[in-house]
Amino acid sequence: MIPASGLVILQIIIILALSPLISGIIKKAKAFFQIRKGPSIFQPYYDMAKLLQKDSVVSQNVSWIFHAAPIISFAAVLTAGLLIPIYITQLPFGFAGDLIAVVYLFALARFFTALASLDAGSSFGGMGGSREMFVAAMVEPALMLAIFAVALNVGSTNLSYISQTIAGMGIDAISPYQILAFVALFIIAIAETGRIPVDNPSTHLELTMIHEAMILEYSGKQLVIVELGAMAKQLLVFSLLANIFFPWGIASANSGIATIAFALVFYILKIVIIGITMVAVETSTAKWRLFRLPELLSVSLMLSFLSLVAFIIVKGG
Amino acid sequence: MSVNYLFFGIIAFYLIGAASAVILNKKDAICAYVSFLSAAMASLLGIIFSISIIFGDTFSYALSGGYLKFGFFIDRLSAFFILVISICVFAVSIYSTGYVREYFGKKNIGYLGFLYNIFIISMILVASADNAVMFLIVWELMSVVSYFLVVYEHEKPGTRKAGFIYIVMTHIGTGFILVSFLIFVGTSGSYNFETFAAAGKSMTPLLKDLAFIFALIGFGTKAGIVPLHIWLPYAHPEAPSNVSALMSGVMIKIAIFMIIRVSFDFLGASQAWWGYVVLALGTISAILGILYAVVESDIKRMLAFSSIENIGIILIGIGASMIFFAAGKPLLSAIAAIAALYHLLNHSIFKGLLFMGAGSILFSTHTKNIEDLGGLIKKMPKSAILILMGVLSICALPPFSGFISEWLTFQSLLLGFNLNNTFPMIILSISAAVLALTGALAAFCFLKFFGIGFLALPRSKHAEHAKEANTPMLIGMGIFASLSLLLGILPFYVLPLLEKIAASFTGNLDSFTFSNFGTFAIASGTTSLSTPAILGLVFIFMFGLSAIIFLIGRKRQPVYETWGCGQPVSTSRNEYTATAFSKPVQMWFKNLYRPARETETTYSTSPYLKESIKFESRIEQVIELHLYNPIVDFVMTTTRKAKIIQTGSIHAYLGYIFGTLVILFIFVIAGGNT
Amino acid sequence: MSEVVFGSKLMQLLIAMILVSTFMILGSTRLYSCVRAFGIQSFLLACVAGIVAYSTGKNDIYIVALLTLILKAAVIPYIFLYIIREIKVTREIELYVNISPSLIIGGVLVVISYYLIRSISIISELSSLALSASMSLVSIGLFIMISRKKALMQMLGILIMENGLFLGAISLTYGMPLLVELGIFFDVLIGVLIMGILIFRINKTFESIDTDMLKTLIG
Amino acid sequence: MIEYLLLAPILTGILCLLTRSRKQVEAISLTGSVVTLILGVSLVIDVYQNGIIMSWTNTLFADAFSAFIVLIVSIVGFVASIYSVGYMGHEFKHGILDLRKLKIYYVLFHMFMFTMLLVGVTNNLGLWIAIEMTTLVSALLMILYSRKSSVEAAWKYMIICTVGITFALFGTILTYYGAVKILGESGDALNWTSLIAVADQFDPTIMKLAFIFILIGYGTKAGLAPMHTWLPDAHSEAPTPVSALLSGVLLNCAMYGIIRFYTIASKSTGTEFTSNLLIIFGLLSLGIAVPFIILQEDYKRMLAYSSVEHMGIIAIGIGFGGTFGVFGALLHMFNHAMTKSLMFFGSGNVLLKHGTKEINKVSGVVKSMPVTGAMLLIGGLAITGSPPFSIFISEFTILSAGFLQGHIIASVLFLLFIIMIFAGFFYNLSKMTFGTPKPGIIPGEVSKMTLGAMAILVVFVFVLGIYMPPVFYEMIMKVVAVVK
Repeated sequence: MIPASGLVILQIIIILALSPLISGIIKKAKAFFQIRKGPSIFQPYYDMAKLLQKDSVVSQNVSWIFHAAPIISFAAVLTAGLLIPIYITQLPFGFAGDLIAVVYLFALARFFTALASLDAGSSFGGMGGSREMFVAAMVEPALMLAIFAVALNVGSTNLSYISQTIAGMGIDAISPYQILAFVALFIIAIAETGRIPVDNPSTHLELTMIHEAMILEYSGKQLVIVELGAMAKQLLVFSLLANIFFPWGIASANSGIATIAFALVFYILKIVIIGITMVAVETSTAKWRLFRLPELLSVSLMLSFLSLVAFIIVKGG
Repeated sequence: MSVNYLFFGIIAFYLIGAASAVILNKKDAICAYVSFLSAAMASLLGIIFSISIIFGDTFSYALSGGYLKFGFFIDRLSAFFILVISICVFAVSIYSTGYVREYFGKKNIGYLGFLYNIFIISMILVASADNAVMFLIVWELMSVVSYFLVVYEHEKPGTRKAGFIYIVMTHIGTGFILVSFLIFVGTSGSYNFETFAAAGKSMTPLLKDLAFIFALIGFGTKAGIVPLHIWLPYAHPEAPSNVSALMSGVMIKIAIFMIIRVSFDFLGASQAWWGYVVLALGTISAILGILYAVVESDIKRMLAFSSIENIGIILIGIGASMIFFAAGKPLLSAIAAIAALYHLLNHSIFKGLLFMGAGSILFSTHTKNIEDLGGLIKKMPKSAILILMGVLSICALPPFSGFISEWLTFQSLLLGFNLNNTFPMIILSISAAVLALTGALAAFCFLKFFGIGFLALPRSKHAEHAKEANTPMLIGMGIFASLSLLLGILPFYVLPLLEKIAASFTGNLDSFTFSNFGTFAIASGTTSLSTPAILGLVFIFMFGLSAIIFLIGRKRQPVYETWGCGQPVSTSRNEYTATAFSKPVQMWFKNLYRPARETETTYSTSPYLKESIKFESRIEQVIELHLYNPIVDFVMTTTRKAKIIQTGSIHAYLGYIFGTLVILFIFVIAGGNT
Repeated sequence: MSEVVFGSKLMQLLIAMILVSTFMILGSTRLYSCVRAFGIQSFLLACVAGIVAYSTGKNDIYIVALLTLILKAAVIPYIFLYIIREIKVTREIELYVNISPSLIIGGVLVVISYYLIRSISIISELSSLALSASMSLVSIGLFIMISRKKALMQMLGILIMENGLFLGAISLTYGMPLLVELGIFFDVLIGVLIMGILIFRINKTFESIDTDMLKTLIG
Repeated sequence: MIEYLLLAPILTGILCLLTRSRKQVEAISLTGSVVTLILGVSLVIDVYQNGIIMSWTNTLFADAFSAFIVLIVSIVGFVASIYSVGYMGHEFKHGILDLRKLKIYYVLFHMFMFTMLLVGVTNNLGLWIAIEMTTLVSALLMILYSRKSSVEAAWKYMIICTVGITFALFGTILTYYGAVKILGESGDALNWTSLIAVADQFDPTIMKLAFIFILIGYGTKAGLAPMHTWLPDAHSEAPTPVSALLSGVLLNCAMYGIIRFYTIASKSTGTEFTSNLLIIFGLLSLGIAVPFIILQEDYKRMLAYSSVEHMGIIAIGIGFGGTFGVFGALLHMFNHAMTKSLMFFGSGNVLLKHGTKEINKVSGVVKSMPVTGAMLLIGGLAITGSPPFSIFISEFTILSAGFLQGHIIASVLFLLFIIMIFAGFFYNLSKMTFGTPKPGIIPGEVSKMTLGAMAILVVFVFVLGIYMPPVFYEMIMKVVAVVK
């Protein structure tokens, strides 16, 4: 039985420690699919260590927003982290917010990053900021409908309550509307974390990078925070996917150390599987043109709408 | 008894403000201070008065007066609106004492102060009228006085056209309201609102629908619901900024007040399809409002369009509440109504703040075009922070007030699923999706406004020589900025107040359960929210993080040029512009905008040497072009044709008389014999 | 008693003569002949009034008959001639509707007014002859004003309508009370005077009294 | 008592003839109109206290309704005389009028007042004589300036109104014929009092015919729709104080005649026939006024068409009937008289300052003549029926009568026309008042007297919009009792 404060600190440590690892594993898997050796899974840790030693060069025409933005967005992502059940459904801060609050915390992070991108006054930043907000605008309706589909099944949008009830449901959690909602959320996750069809994370080519263009001006310590924030957000989005749709093996409220350890291992496994499927999707498609993205995201909108209608017909009707 | 004194004290103070504005007309400075500060004083009384009404009981007072019986009836709902008015007036009045310095010597300050005070009195009287005649008098007085405020700077070319469209549209609206009230007078026989409520219950369904439709169109014109919104982007930008802050913040809300009053109190919101109509109108206004705001590069026009969007969001809340009320679920209807009222309060505050911000930008740079701004955060640091807080709350980002009301609206739409019949579920979820899109586009639009307007290098001489706004303006904006933060962090003070108000017209009292740490849950369900906790966490992480960063790693932060792939990038030439920033959205919705662009190239000597290229792109206002212009053209052509009656020849005139005589003869002979 | 009066041959003859005089005005193209015809018409009207006064024995109608005789048969034609001489206007009457169609229309108007009065069955059979004559007089007067261009002719049209009404009054109620009749005569006289002044003023400003010039005020 | 009221204007008229200098003629005219006002108000109080007054072998008669008309005539007459001192004084100073013309103007002005007062107080059907005299006197007033357009307007006014009046005479004869059959040959067969007492025994077909002729006759004088063609020319070409009197008061006197016969005719023919006719004519006048106000280039003609519109509204008010309808119509008569004269006075000031009646050639009046500009705007808002002013109250009462009596379509049409007229009127008005003044216009008011006159009217327009003094309310209810 771990005290509440212990749970919180454990959750923070897991998020901070695990996210670069997952990102390294994804890069490794990508290299594997492209039949090349690729950097070790701990490469992100080394990069961060190196960056901490470098000067953080700052453009001359920036204001305080440029310095405050990474801190605010990282803090917002971490707060969202505390609202999402990772390995245990009992969240000390679960009462503070629900799924919609998490979405809006991510929006706060994105808002400040985009704002900072405009601060340096270069056209790359402006282009990145405009495209990032454009993608976000396309994602929102689909995301909201997906939340409605999920919340419908359970009756409330409180995350710990959702994962608890769905975990309790056991096998019949896999129903048509859940699958439709999962696929919709998967497409949204691609857009949210800036994966291939929407945005190319690994390149610095101006035309294709959206997320990278925003953080072009950062260097040194500030770049570490921004990178860590991005990786943490990626981990949280994956854990959202995992713990809403396949929460089996998640530790229930105030369970012993053993169950928590087991739940942790099971959680890492789920996250890695999701990461690999994401990589599979990435390597099989090329990056889409920016103005074809509305089609992709209207697909996810339709999917979440169908899941809603399916639920109404099956249960509600 | 003290409540009577308080109410008449409020009116007295505004009248003192108006009178002093006229008396001290010659001395600009003193006149500005006296008239606006007395308005601020009166609004303080207003706040105390309305809160005492909300927690106390209703206030009614009849003034005897021959044929025109003026009386006041303030229940919790109208007290809430007096509260909204008073809060806005308090901050805007302080702001105005600084803002009107721009007009010293150029314009007549006494006239502005006088109109300003009369404008506020008329709004308060509208909220407290107890019979149709008085209501219509003060309603149109409000529109007429705001018309004179809109055309205050009538030397500017566009102002007269904007004022004309505004006064004609509001007059058409009043025409519809008149018909709707007359339907009530027709059945009840008296002008008093109580008899309206009684008559409303006993009317035939057809009359009820007619009364509702006319009232919705009438008040919708004033609120700026989409098909009737075309005056709003004309009128608000032309008015002086402190007035447009009040108009956008408060005046369009009075129309919402009356929509609630007519549909709930008078007609008992018994028909379900009314709710769907209001919901649909709200959704359309929200999405169209923000779409036009995103591509707008004139600050005040953008804010006007965003007012249309927020009115849409409020109407979504009210529509949902009417649907639940008609389906016999007072609890759900109360929650939806609270969401709408909360957003109404928040919108008055952050829209007032943004208009005041636009005013301070106008005050220091004399331009409203975002394309000419840039780098203002360095020139006007204090107002930049305050405007940033306004921007954050309008984009509904967590610690600020917009987030709470948007979250509540989403939750109330989600509650639709307890109605266990399919039609409302589908409609409410579509409206939720559109609301989400609107929220995201709002973030896009205001990021463009703040990012392009305040950050990086100034794009024009105006922006370079901008200077910080004077202290009263900063105080005014500060009040609203802190209020929008407080409303975001402490909802558990505001929600009990709103519960009482929603109960007054939906009949369900406790719709929220409150627990420690400032959390509130929806109707003892599990979904709960506690913004103080979220804010606490964010702050802890921020301080923790900045402490760690400060300690580890290298300290040096050399300053260098922005990265421009090697070339020196020191000018503001290759900064992103507002139109470029909103280009993706314009491409996404191009068949709505129908962008028209013209390029004119002037050649010098030979066709190969271009002297200059002039490029101009315009966004079409679809509704205005395809709905209003045909009607106006039709009226104009018929009037031109009808003018042949007065041809000038006396013989024709005599012919008319002879003709009427013959027709009447036939009318009598035929009529007589039968 | 009233039936007897109107039945008498003499009265029918006089009313017929009045109708003929109206047609004379309709048919003439010269101003002098119109004025003269109007004079005759008024004289005949005075005789009708005289007969009615004689037969009903109400002696105040005598005064009325005398007044019509002096005023309408003598004074007004004199005013007309004075005007025509003074403003040296061309004697020709310009017409919108030339002579033969206007005569036909005059005839149609008389038939219509007979039919109308007959269909209103309330009035006693005999006096309806006088009333329909007055109705046709009124409608022809109005038609003259519509179809003639000269301002003088419009003045004449009004006076013909006035005569029609006077005939109607006599036939329906043997004249109005004396005071009212005096008032009406007084008004008619002043009306003619003022119209005369107006015609002089038009002639001074427009150099002609053709109402076609009066077309500037439109819209 | 009534004789003194009638004598006062005649006396002032004659005295004006004898004066030699401008100062004297203005002084006499002012004192004369003050005396008329005092006598008029005392007559109203007299009637208010002890009902109908008869005098001079009861050919002169004053009941509540005629007292109401006398009140309107004397108030507007008084204010118009103040205004004409300023207006004519300005014309005199600028040499447009010489002393002789000025004296003629004042004489005719007071004669005009006399004729209109006479309309109010004649008992028997001599009403026709009084209205005929008003036409004659006002025609003379119109040709004061010997401009081409005013002569043309005077001629058209003269011809069309006299034709109309002849029809009204025929209607009067028919009514007299109906009355004689019941009351016999006695002299008072024409007096209102005896007529109303026995009105229900009249023969319906005669009364229908009579009402048609009266409606066309006095309708021409009142400017109801198809017969209104003389009104815009006459009211825009006459000198401004006269056009204020014409629009504000003379139309009401004609409407007084129509309403008198309406009460008599509707007793026998049943209100259904007569009220439908009034509503149709009212709506027609409203409809015809709309296009001419929207596309109007001359602001005085625009005001004239707005008079056609308001006469239509009064006709509709009476047509709707019921206490609300008649109360609204009578109140509208009073309000319209006040607001229309205010607007004409304002446009008179603009005419004096800019010298042209064209709307496009006038702008920035609020800047060059702030007080007149403000009063024009207040008057413009009032005349188009926006609420804080008195016209809205009467229009709202008429509308609620329409809904109460079930004439829904007529009221909705009525509302639609008012809104279109508001749009057109305000478009032209804002073009004139706002913007920068035209070059060459020296800022500054025309003369103090004109502003004084307008100030009095603004008080009426504003106060009646918000507070209805009980005495005034009682008086109108007495008139409603007479009319309904």
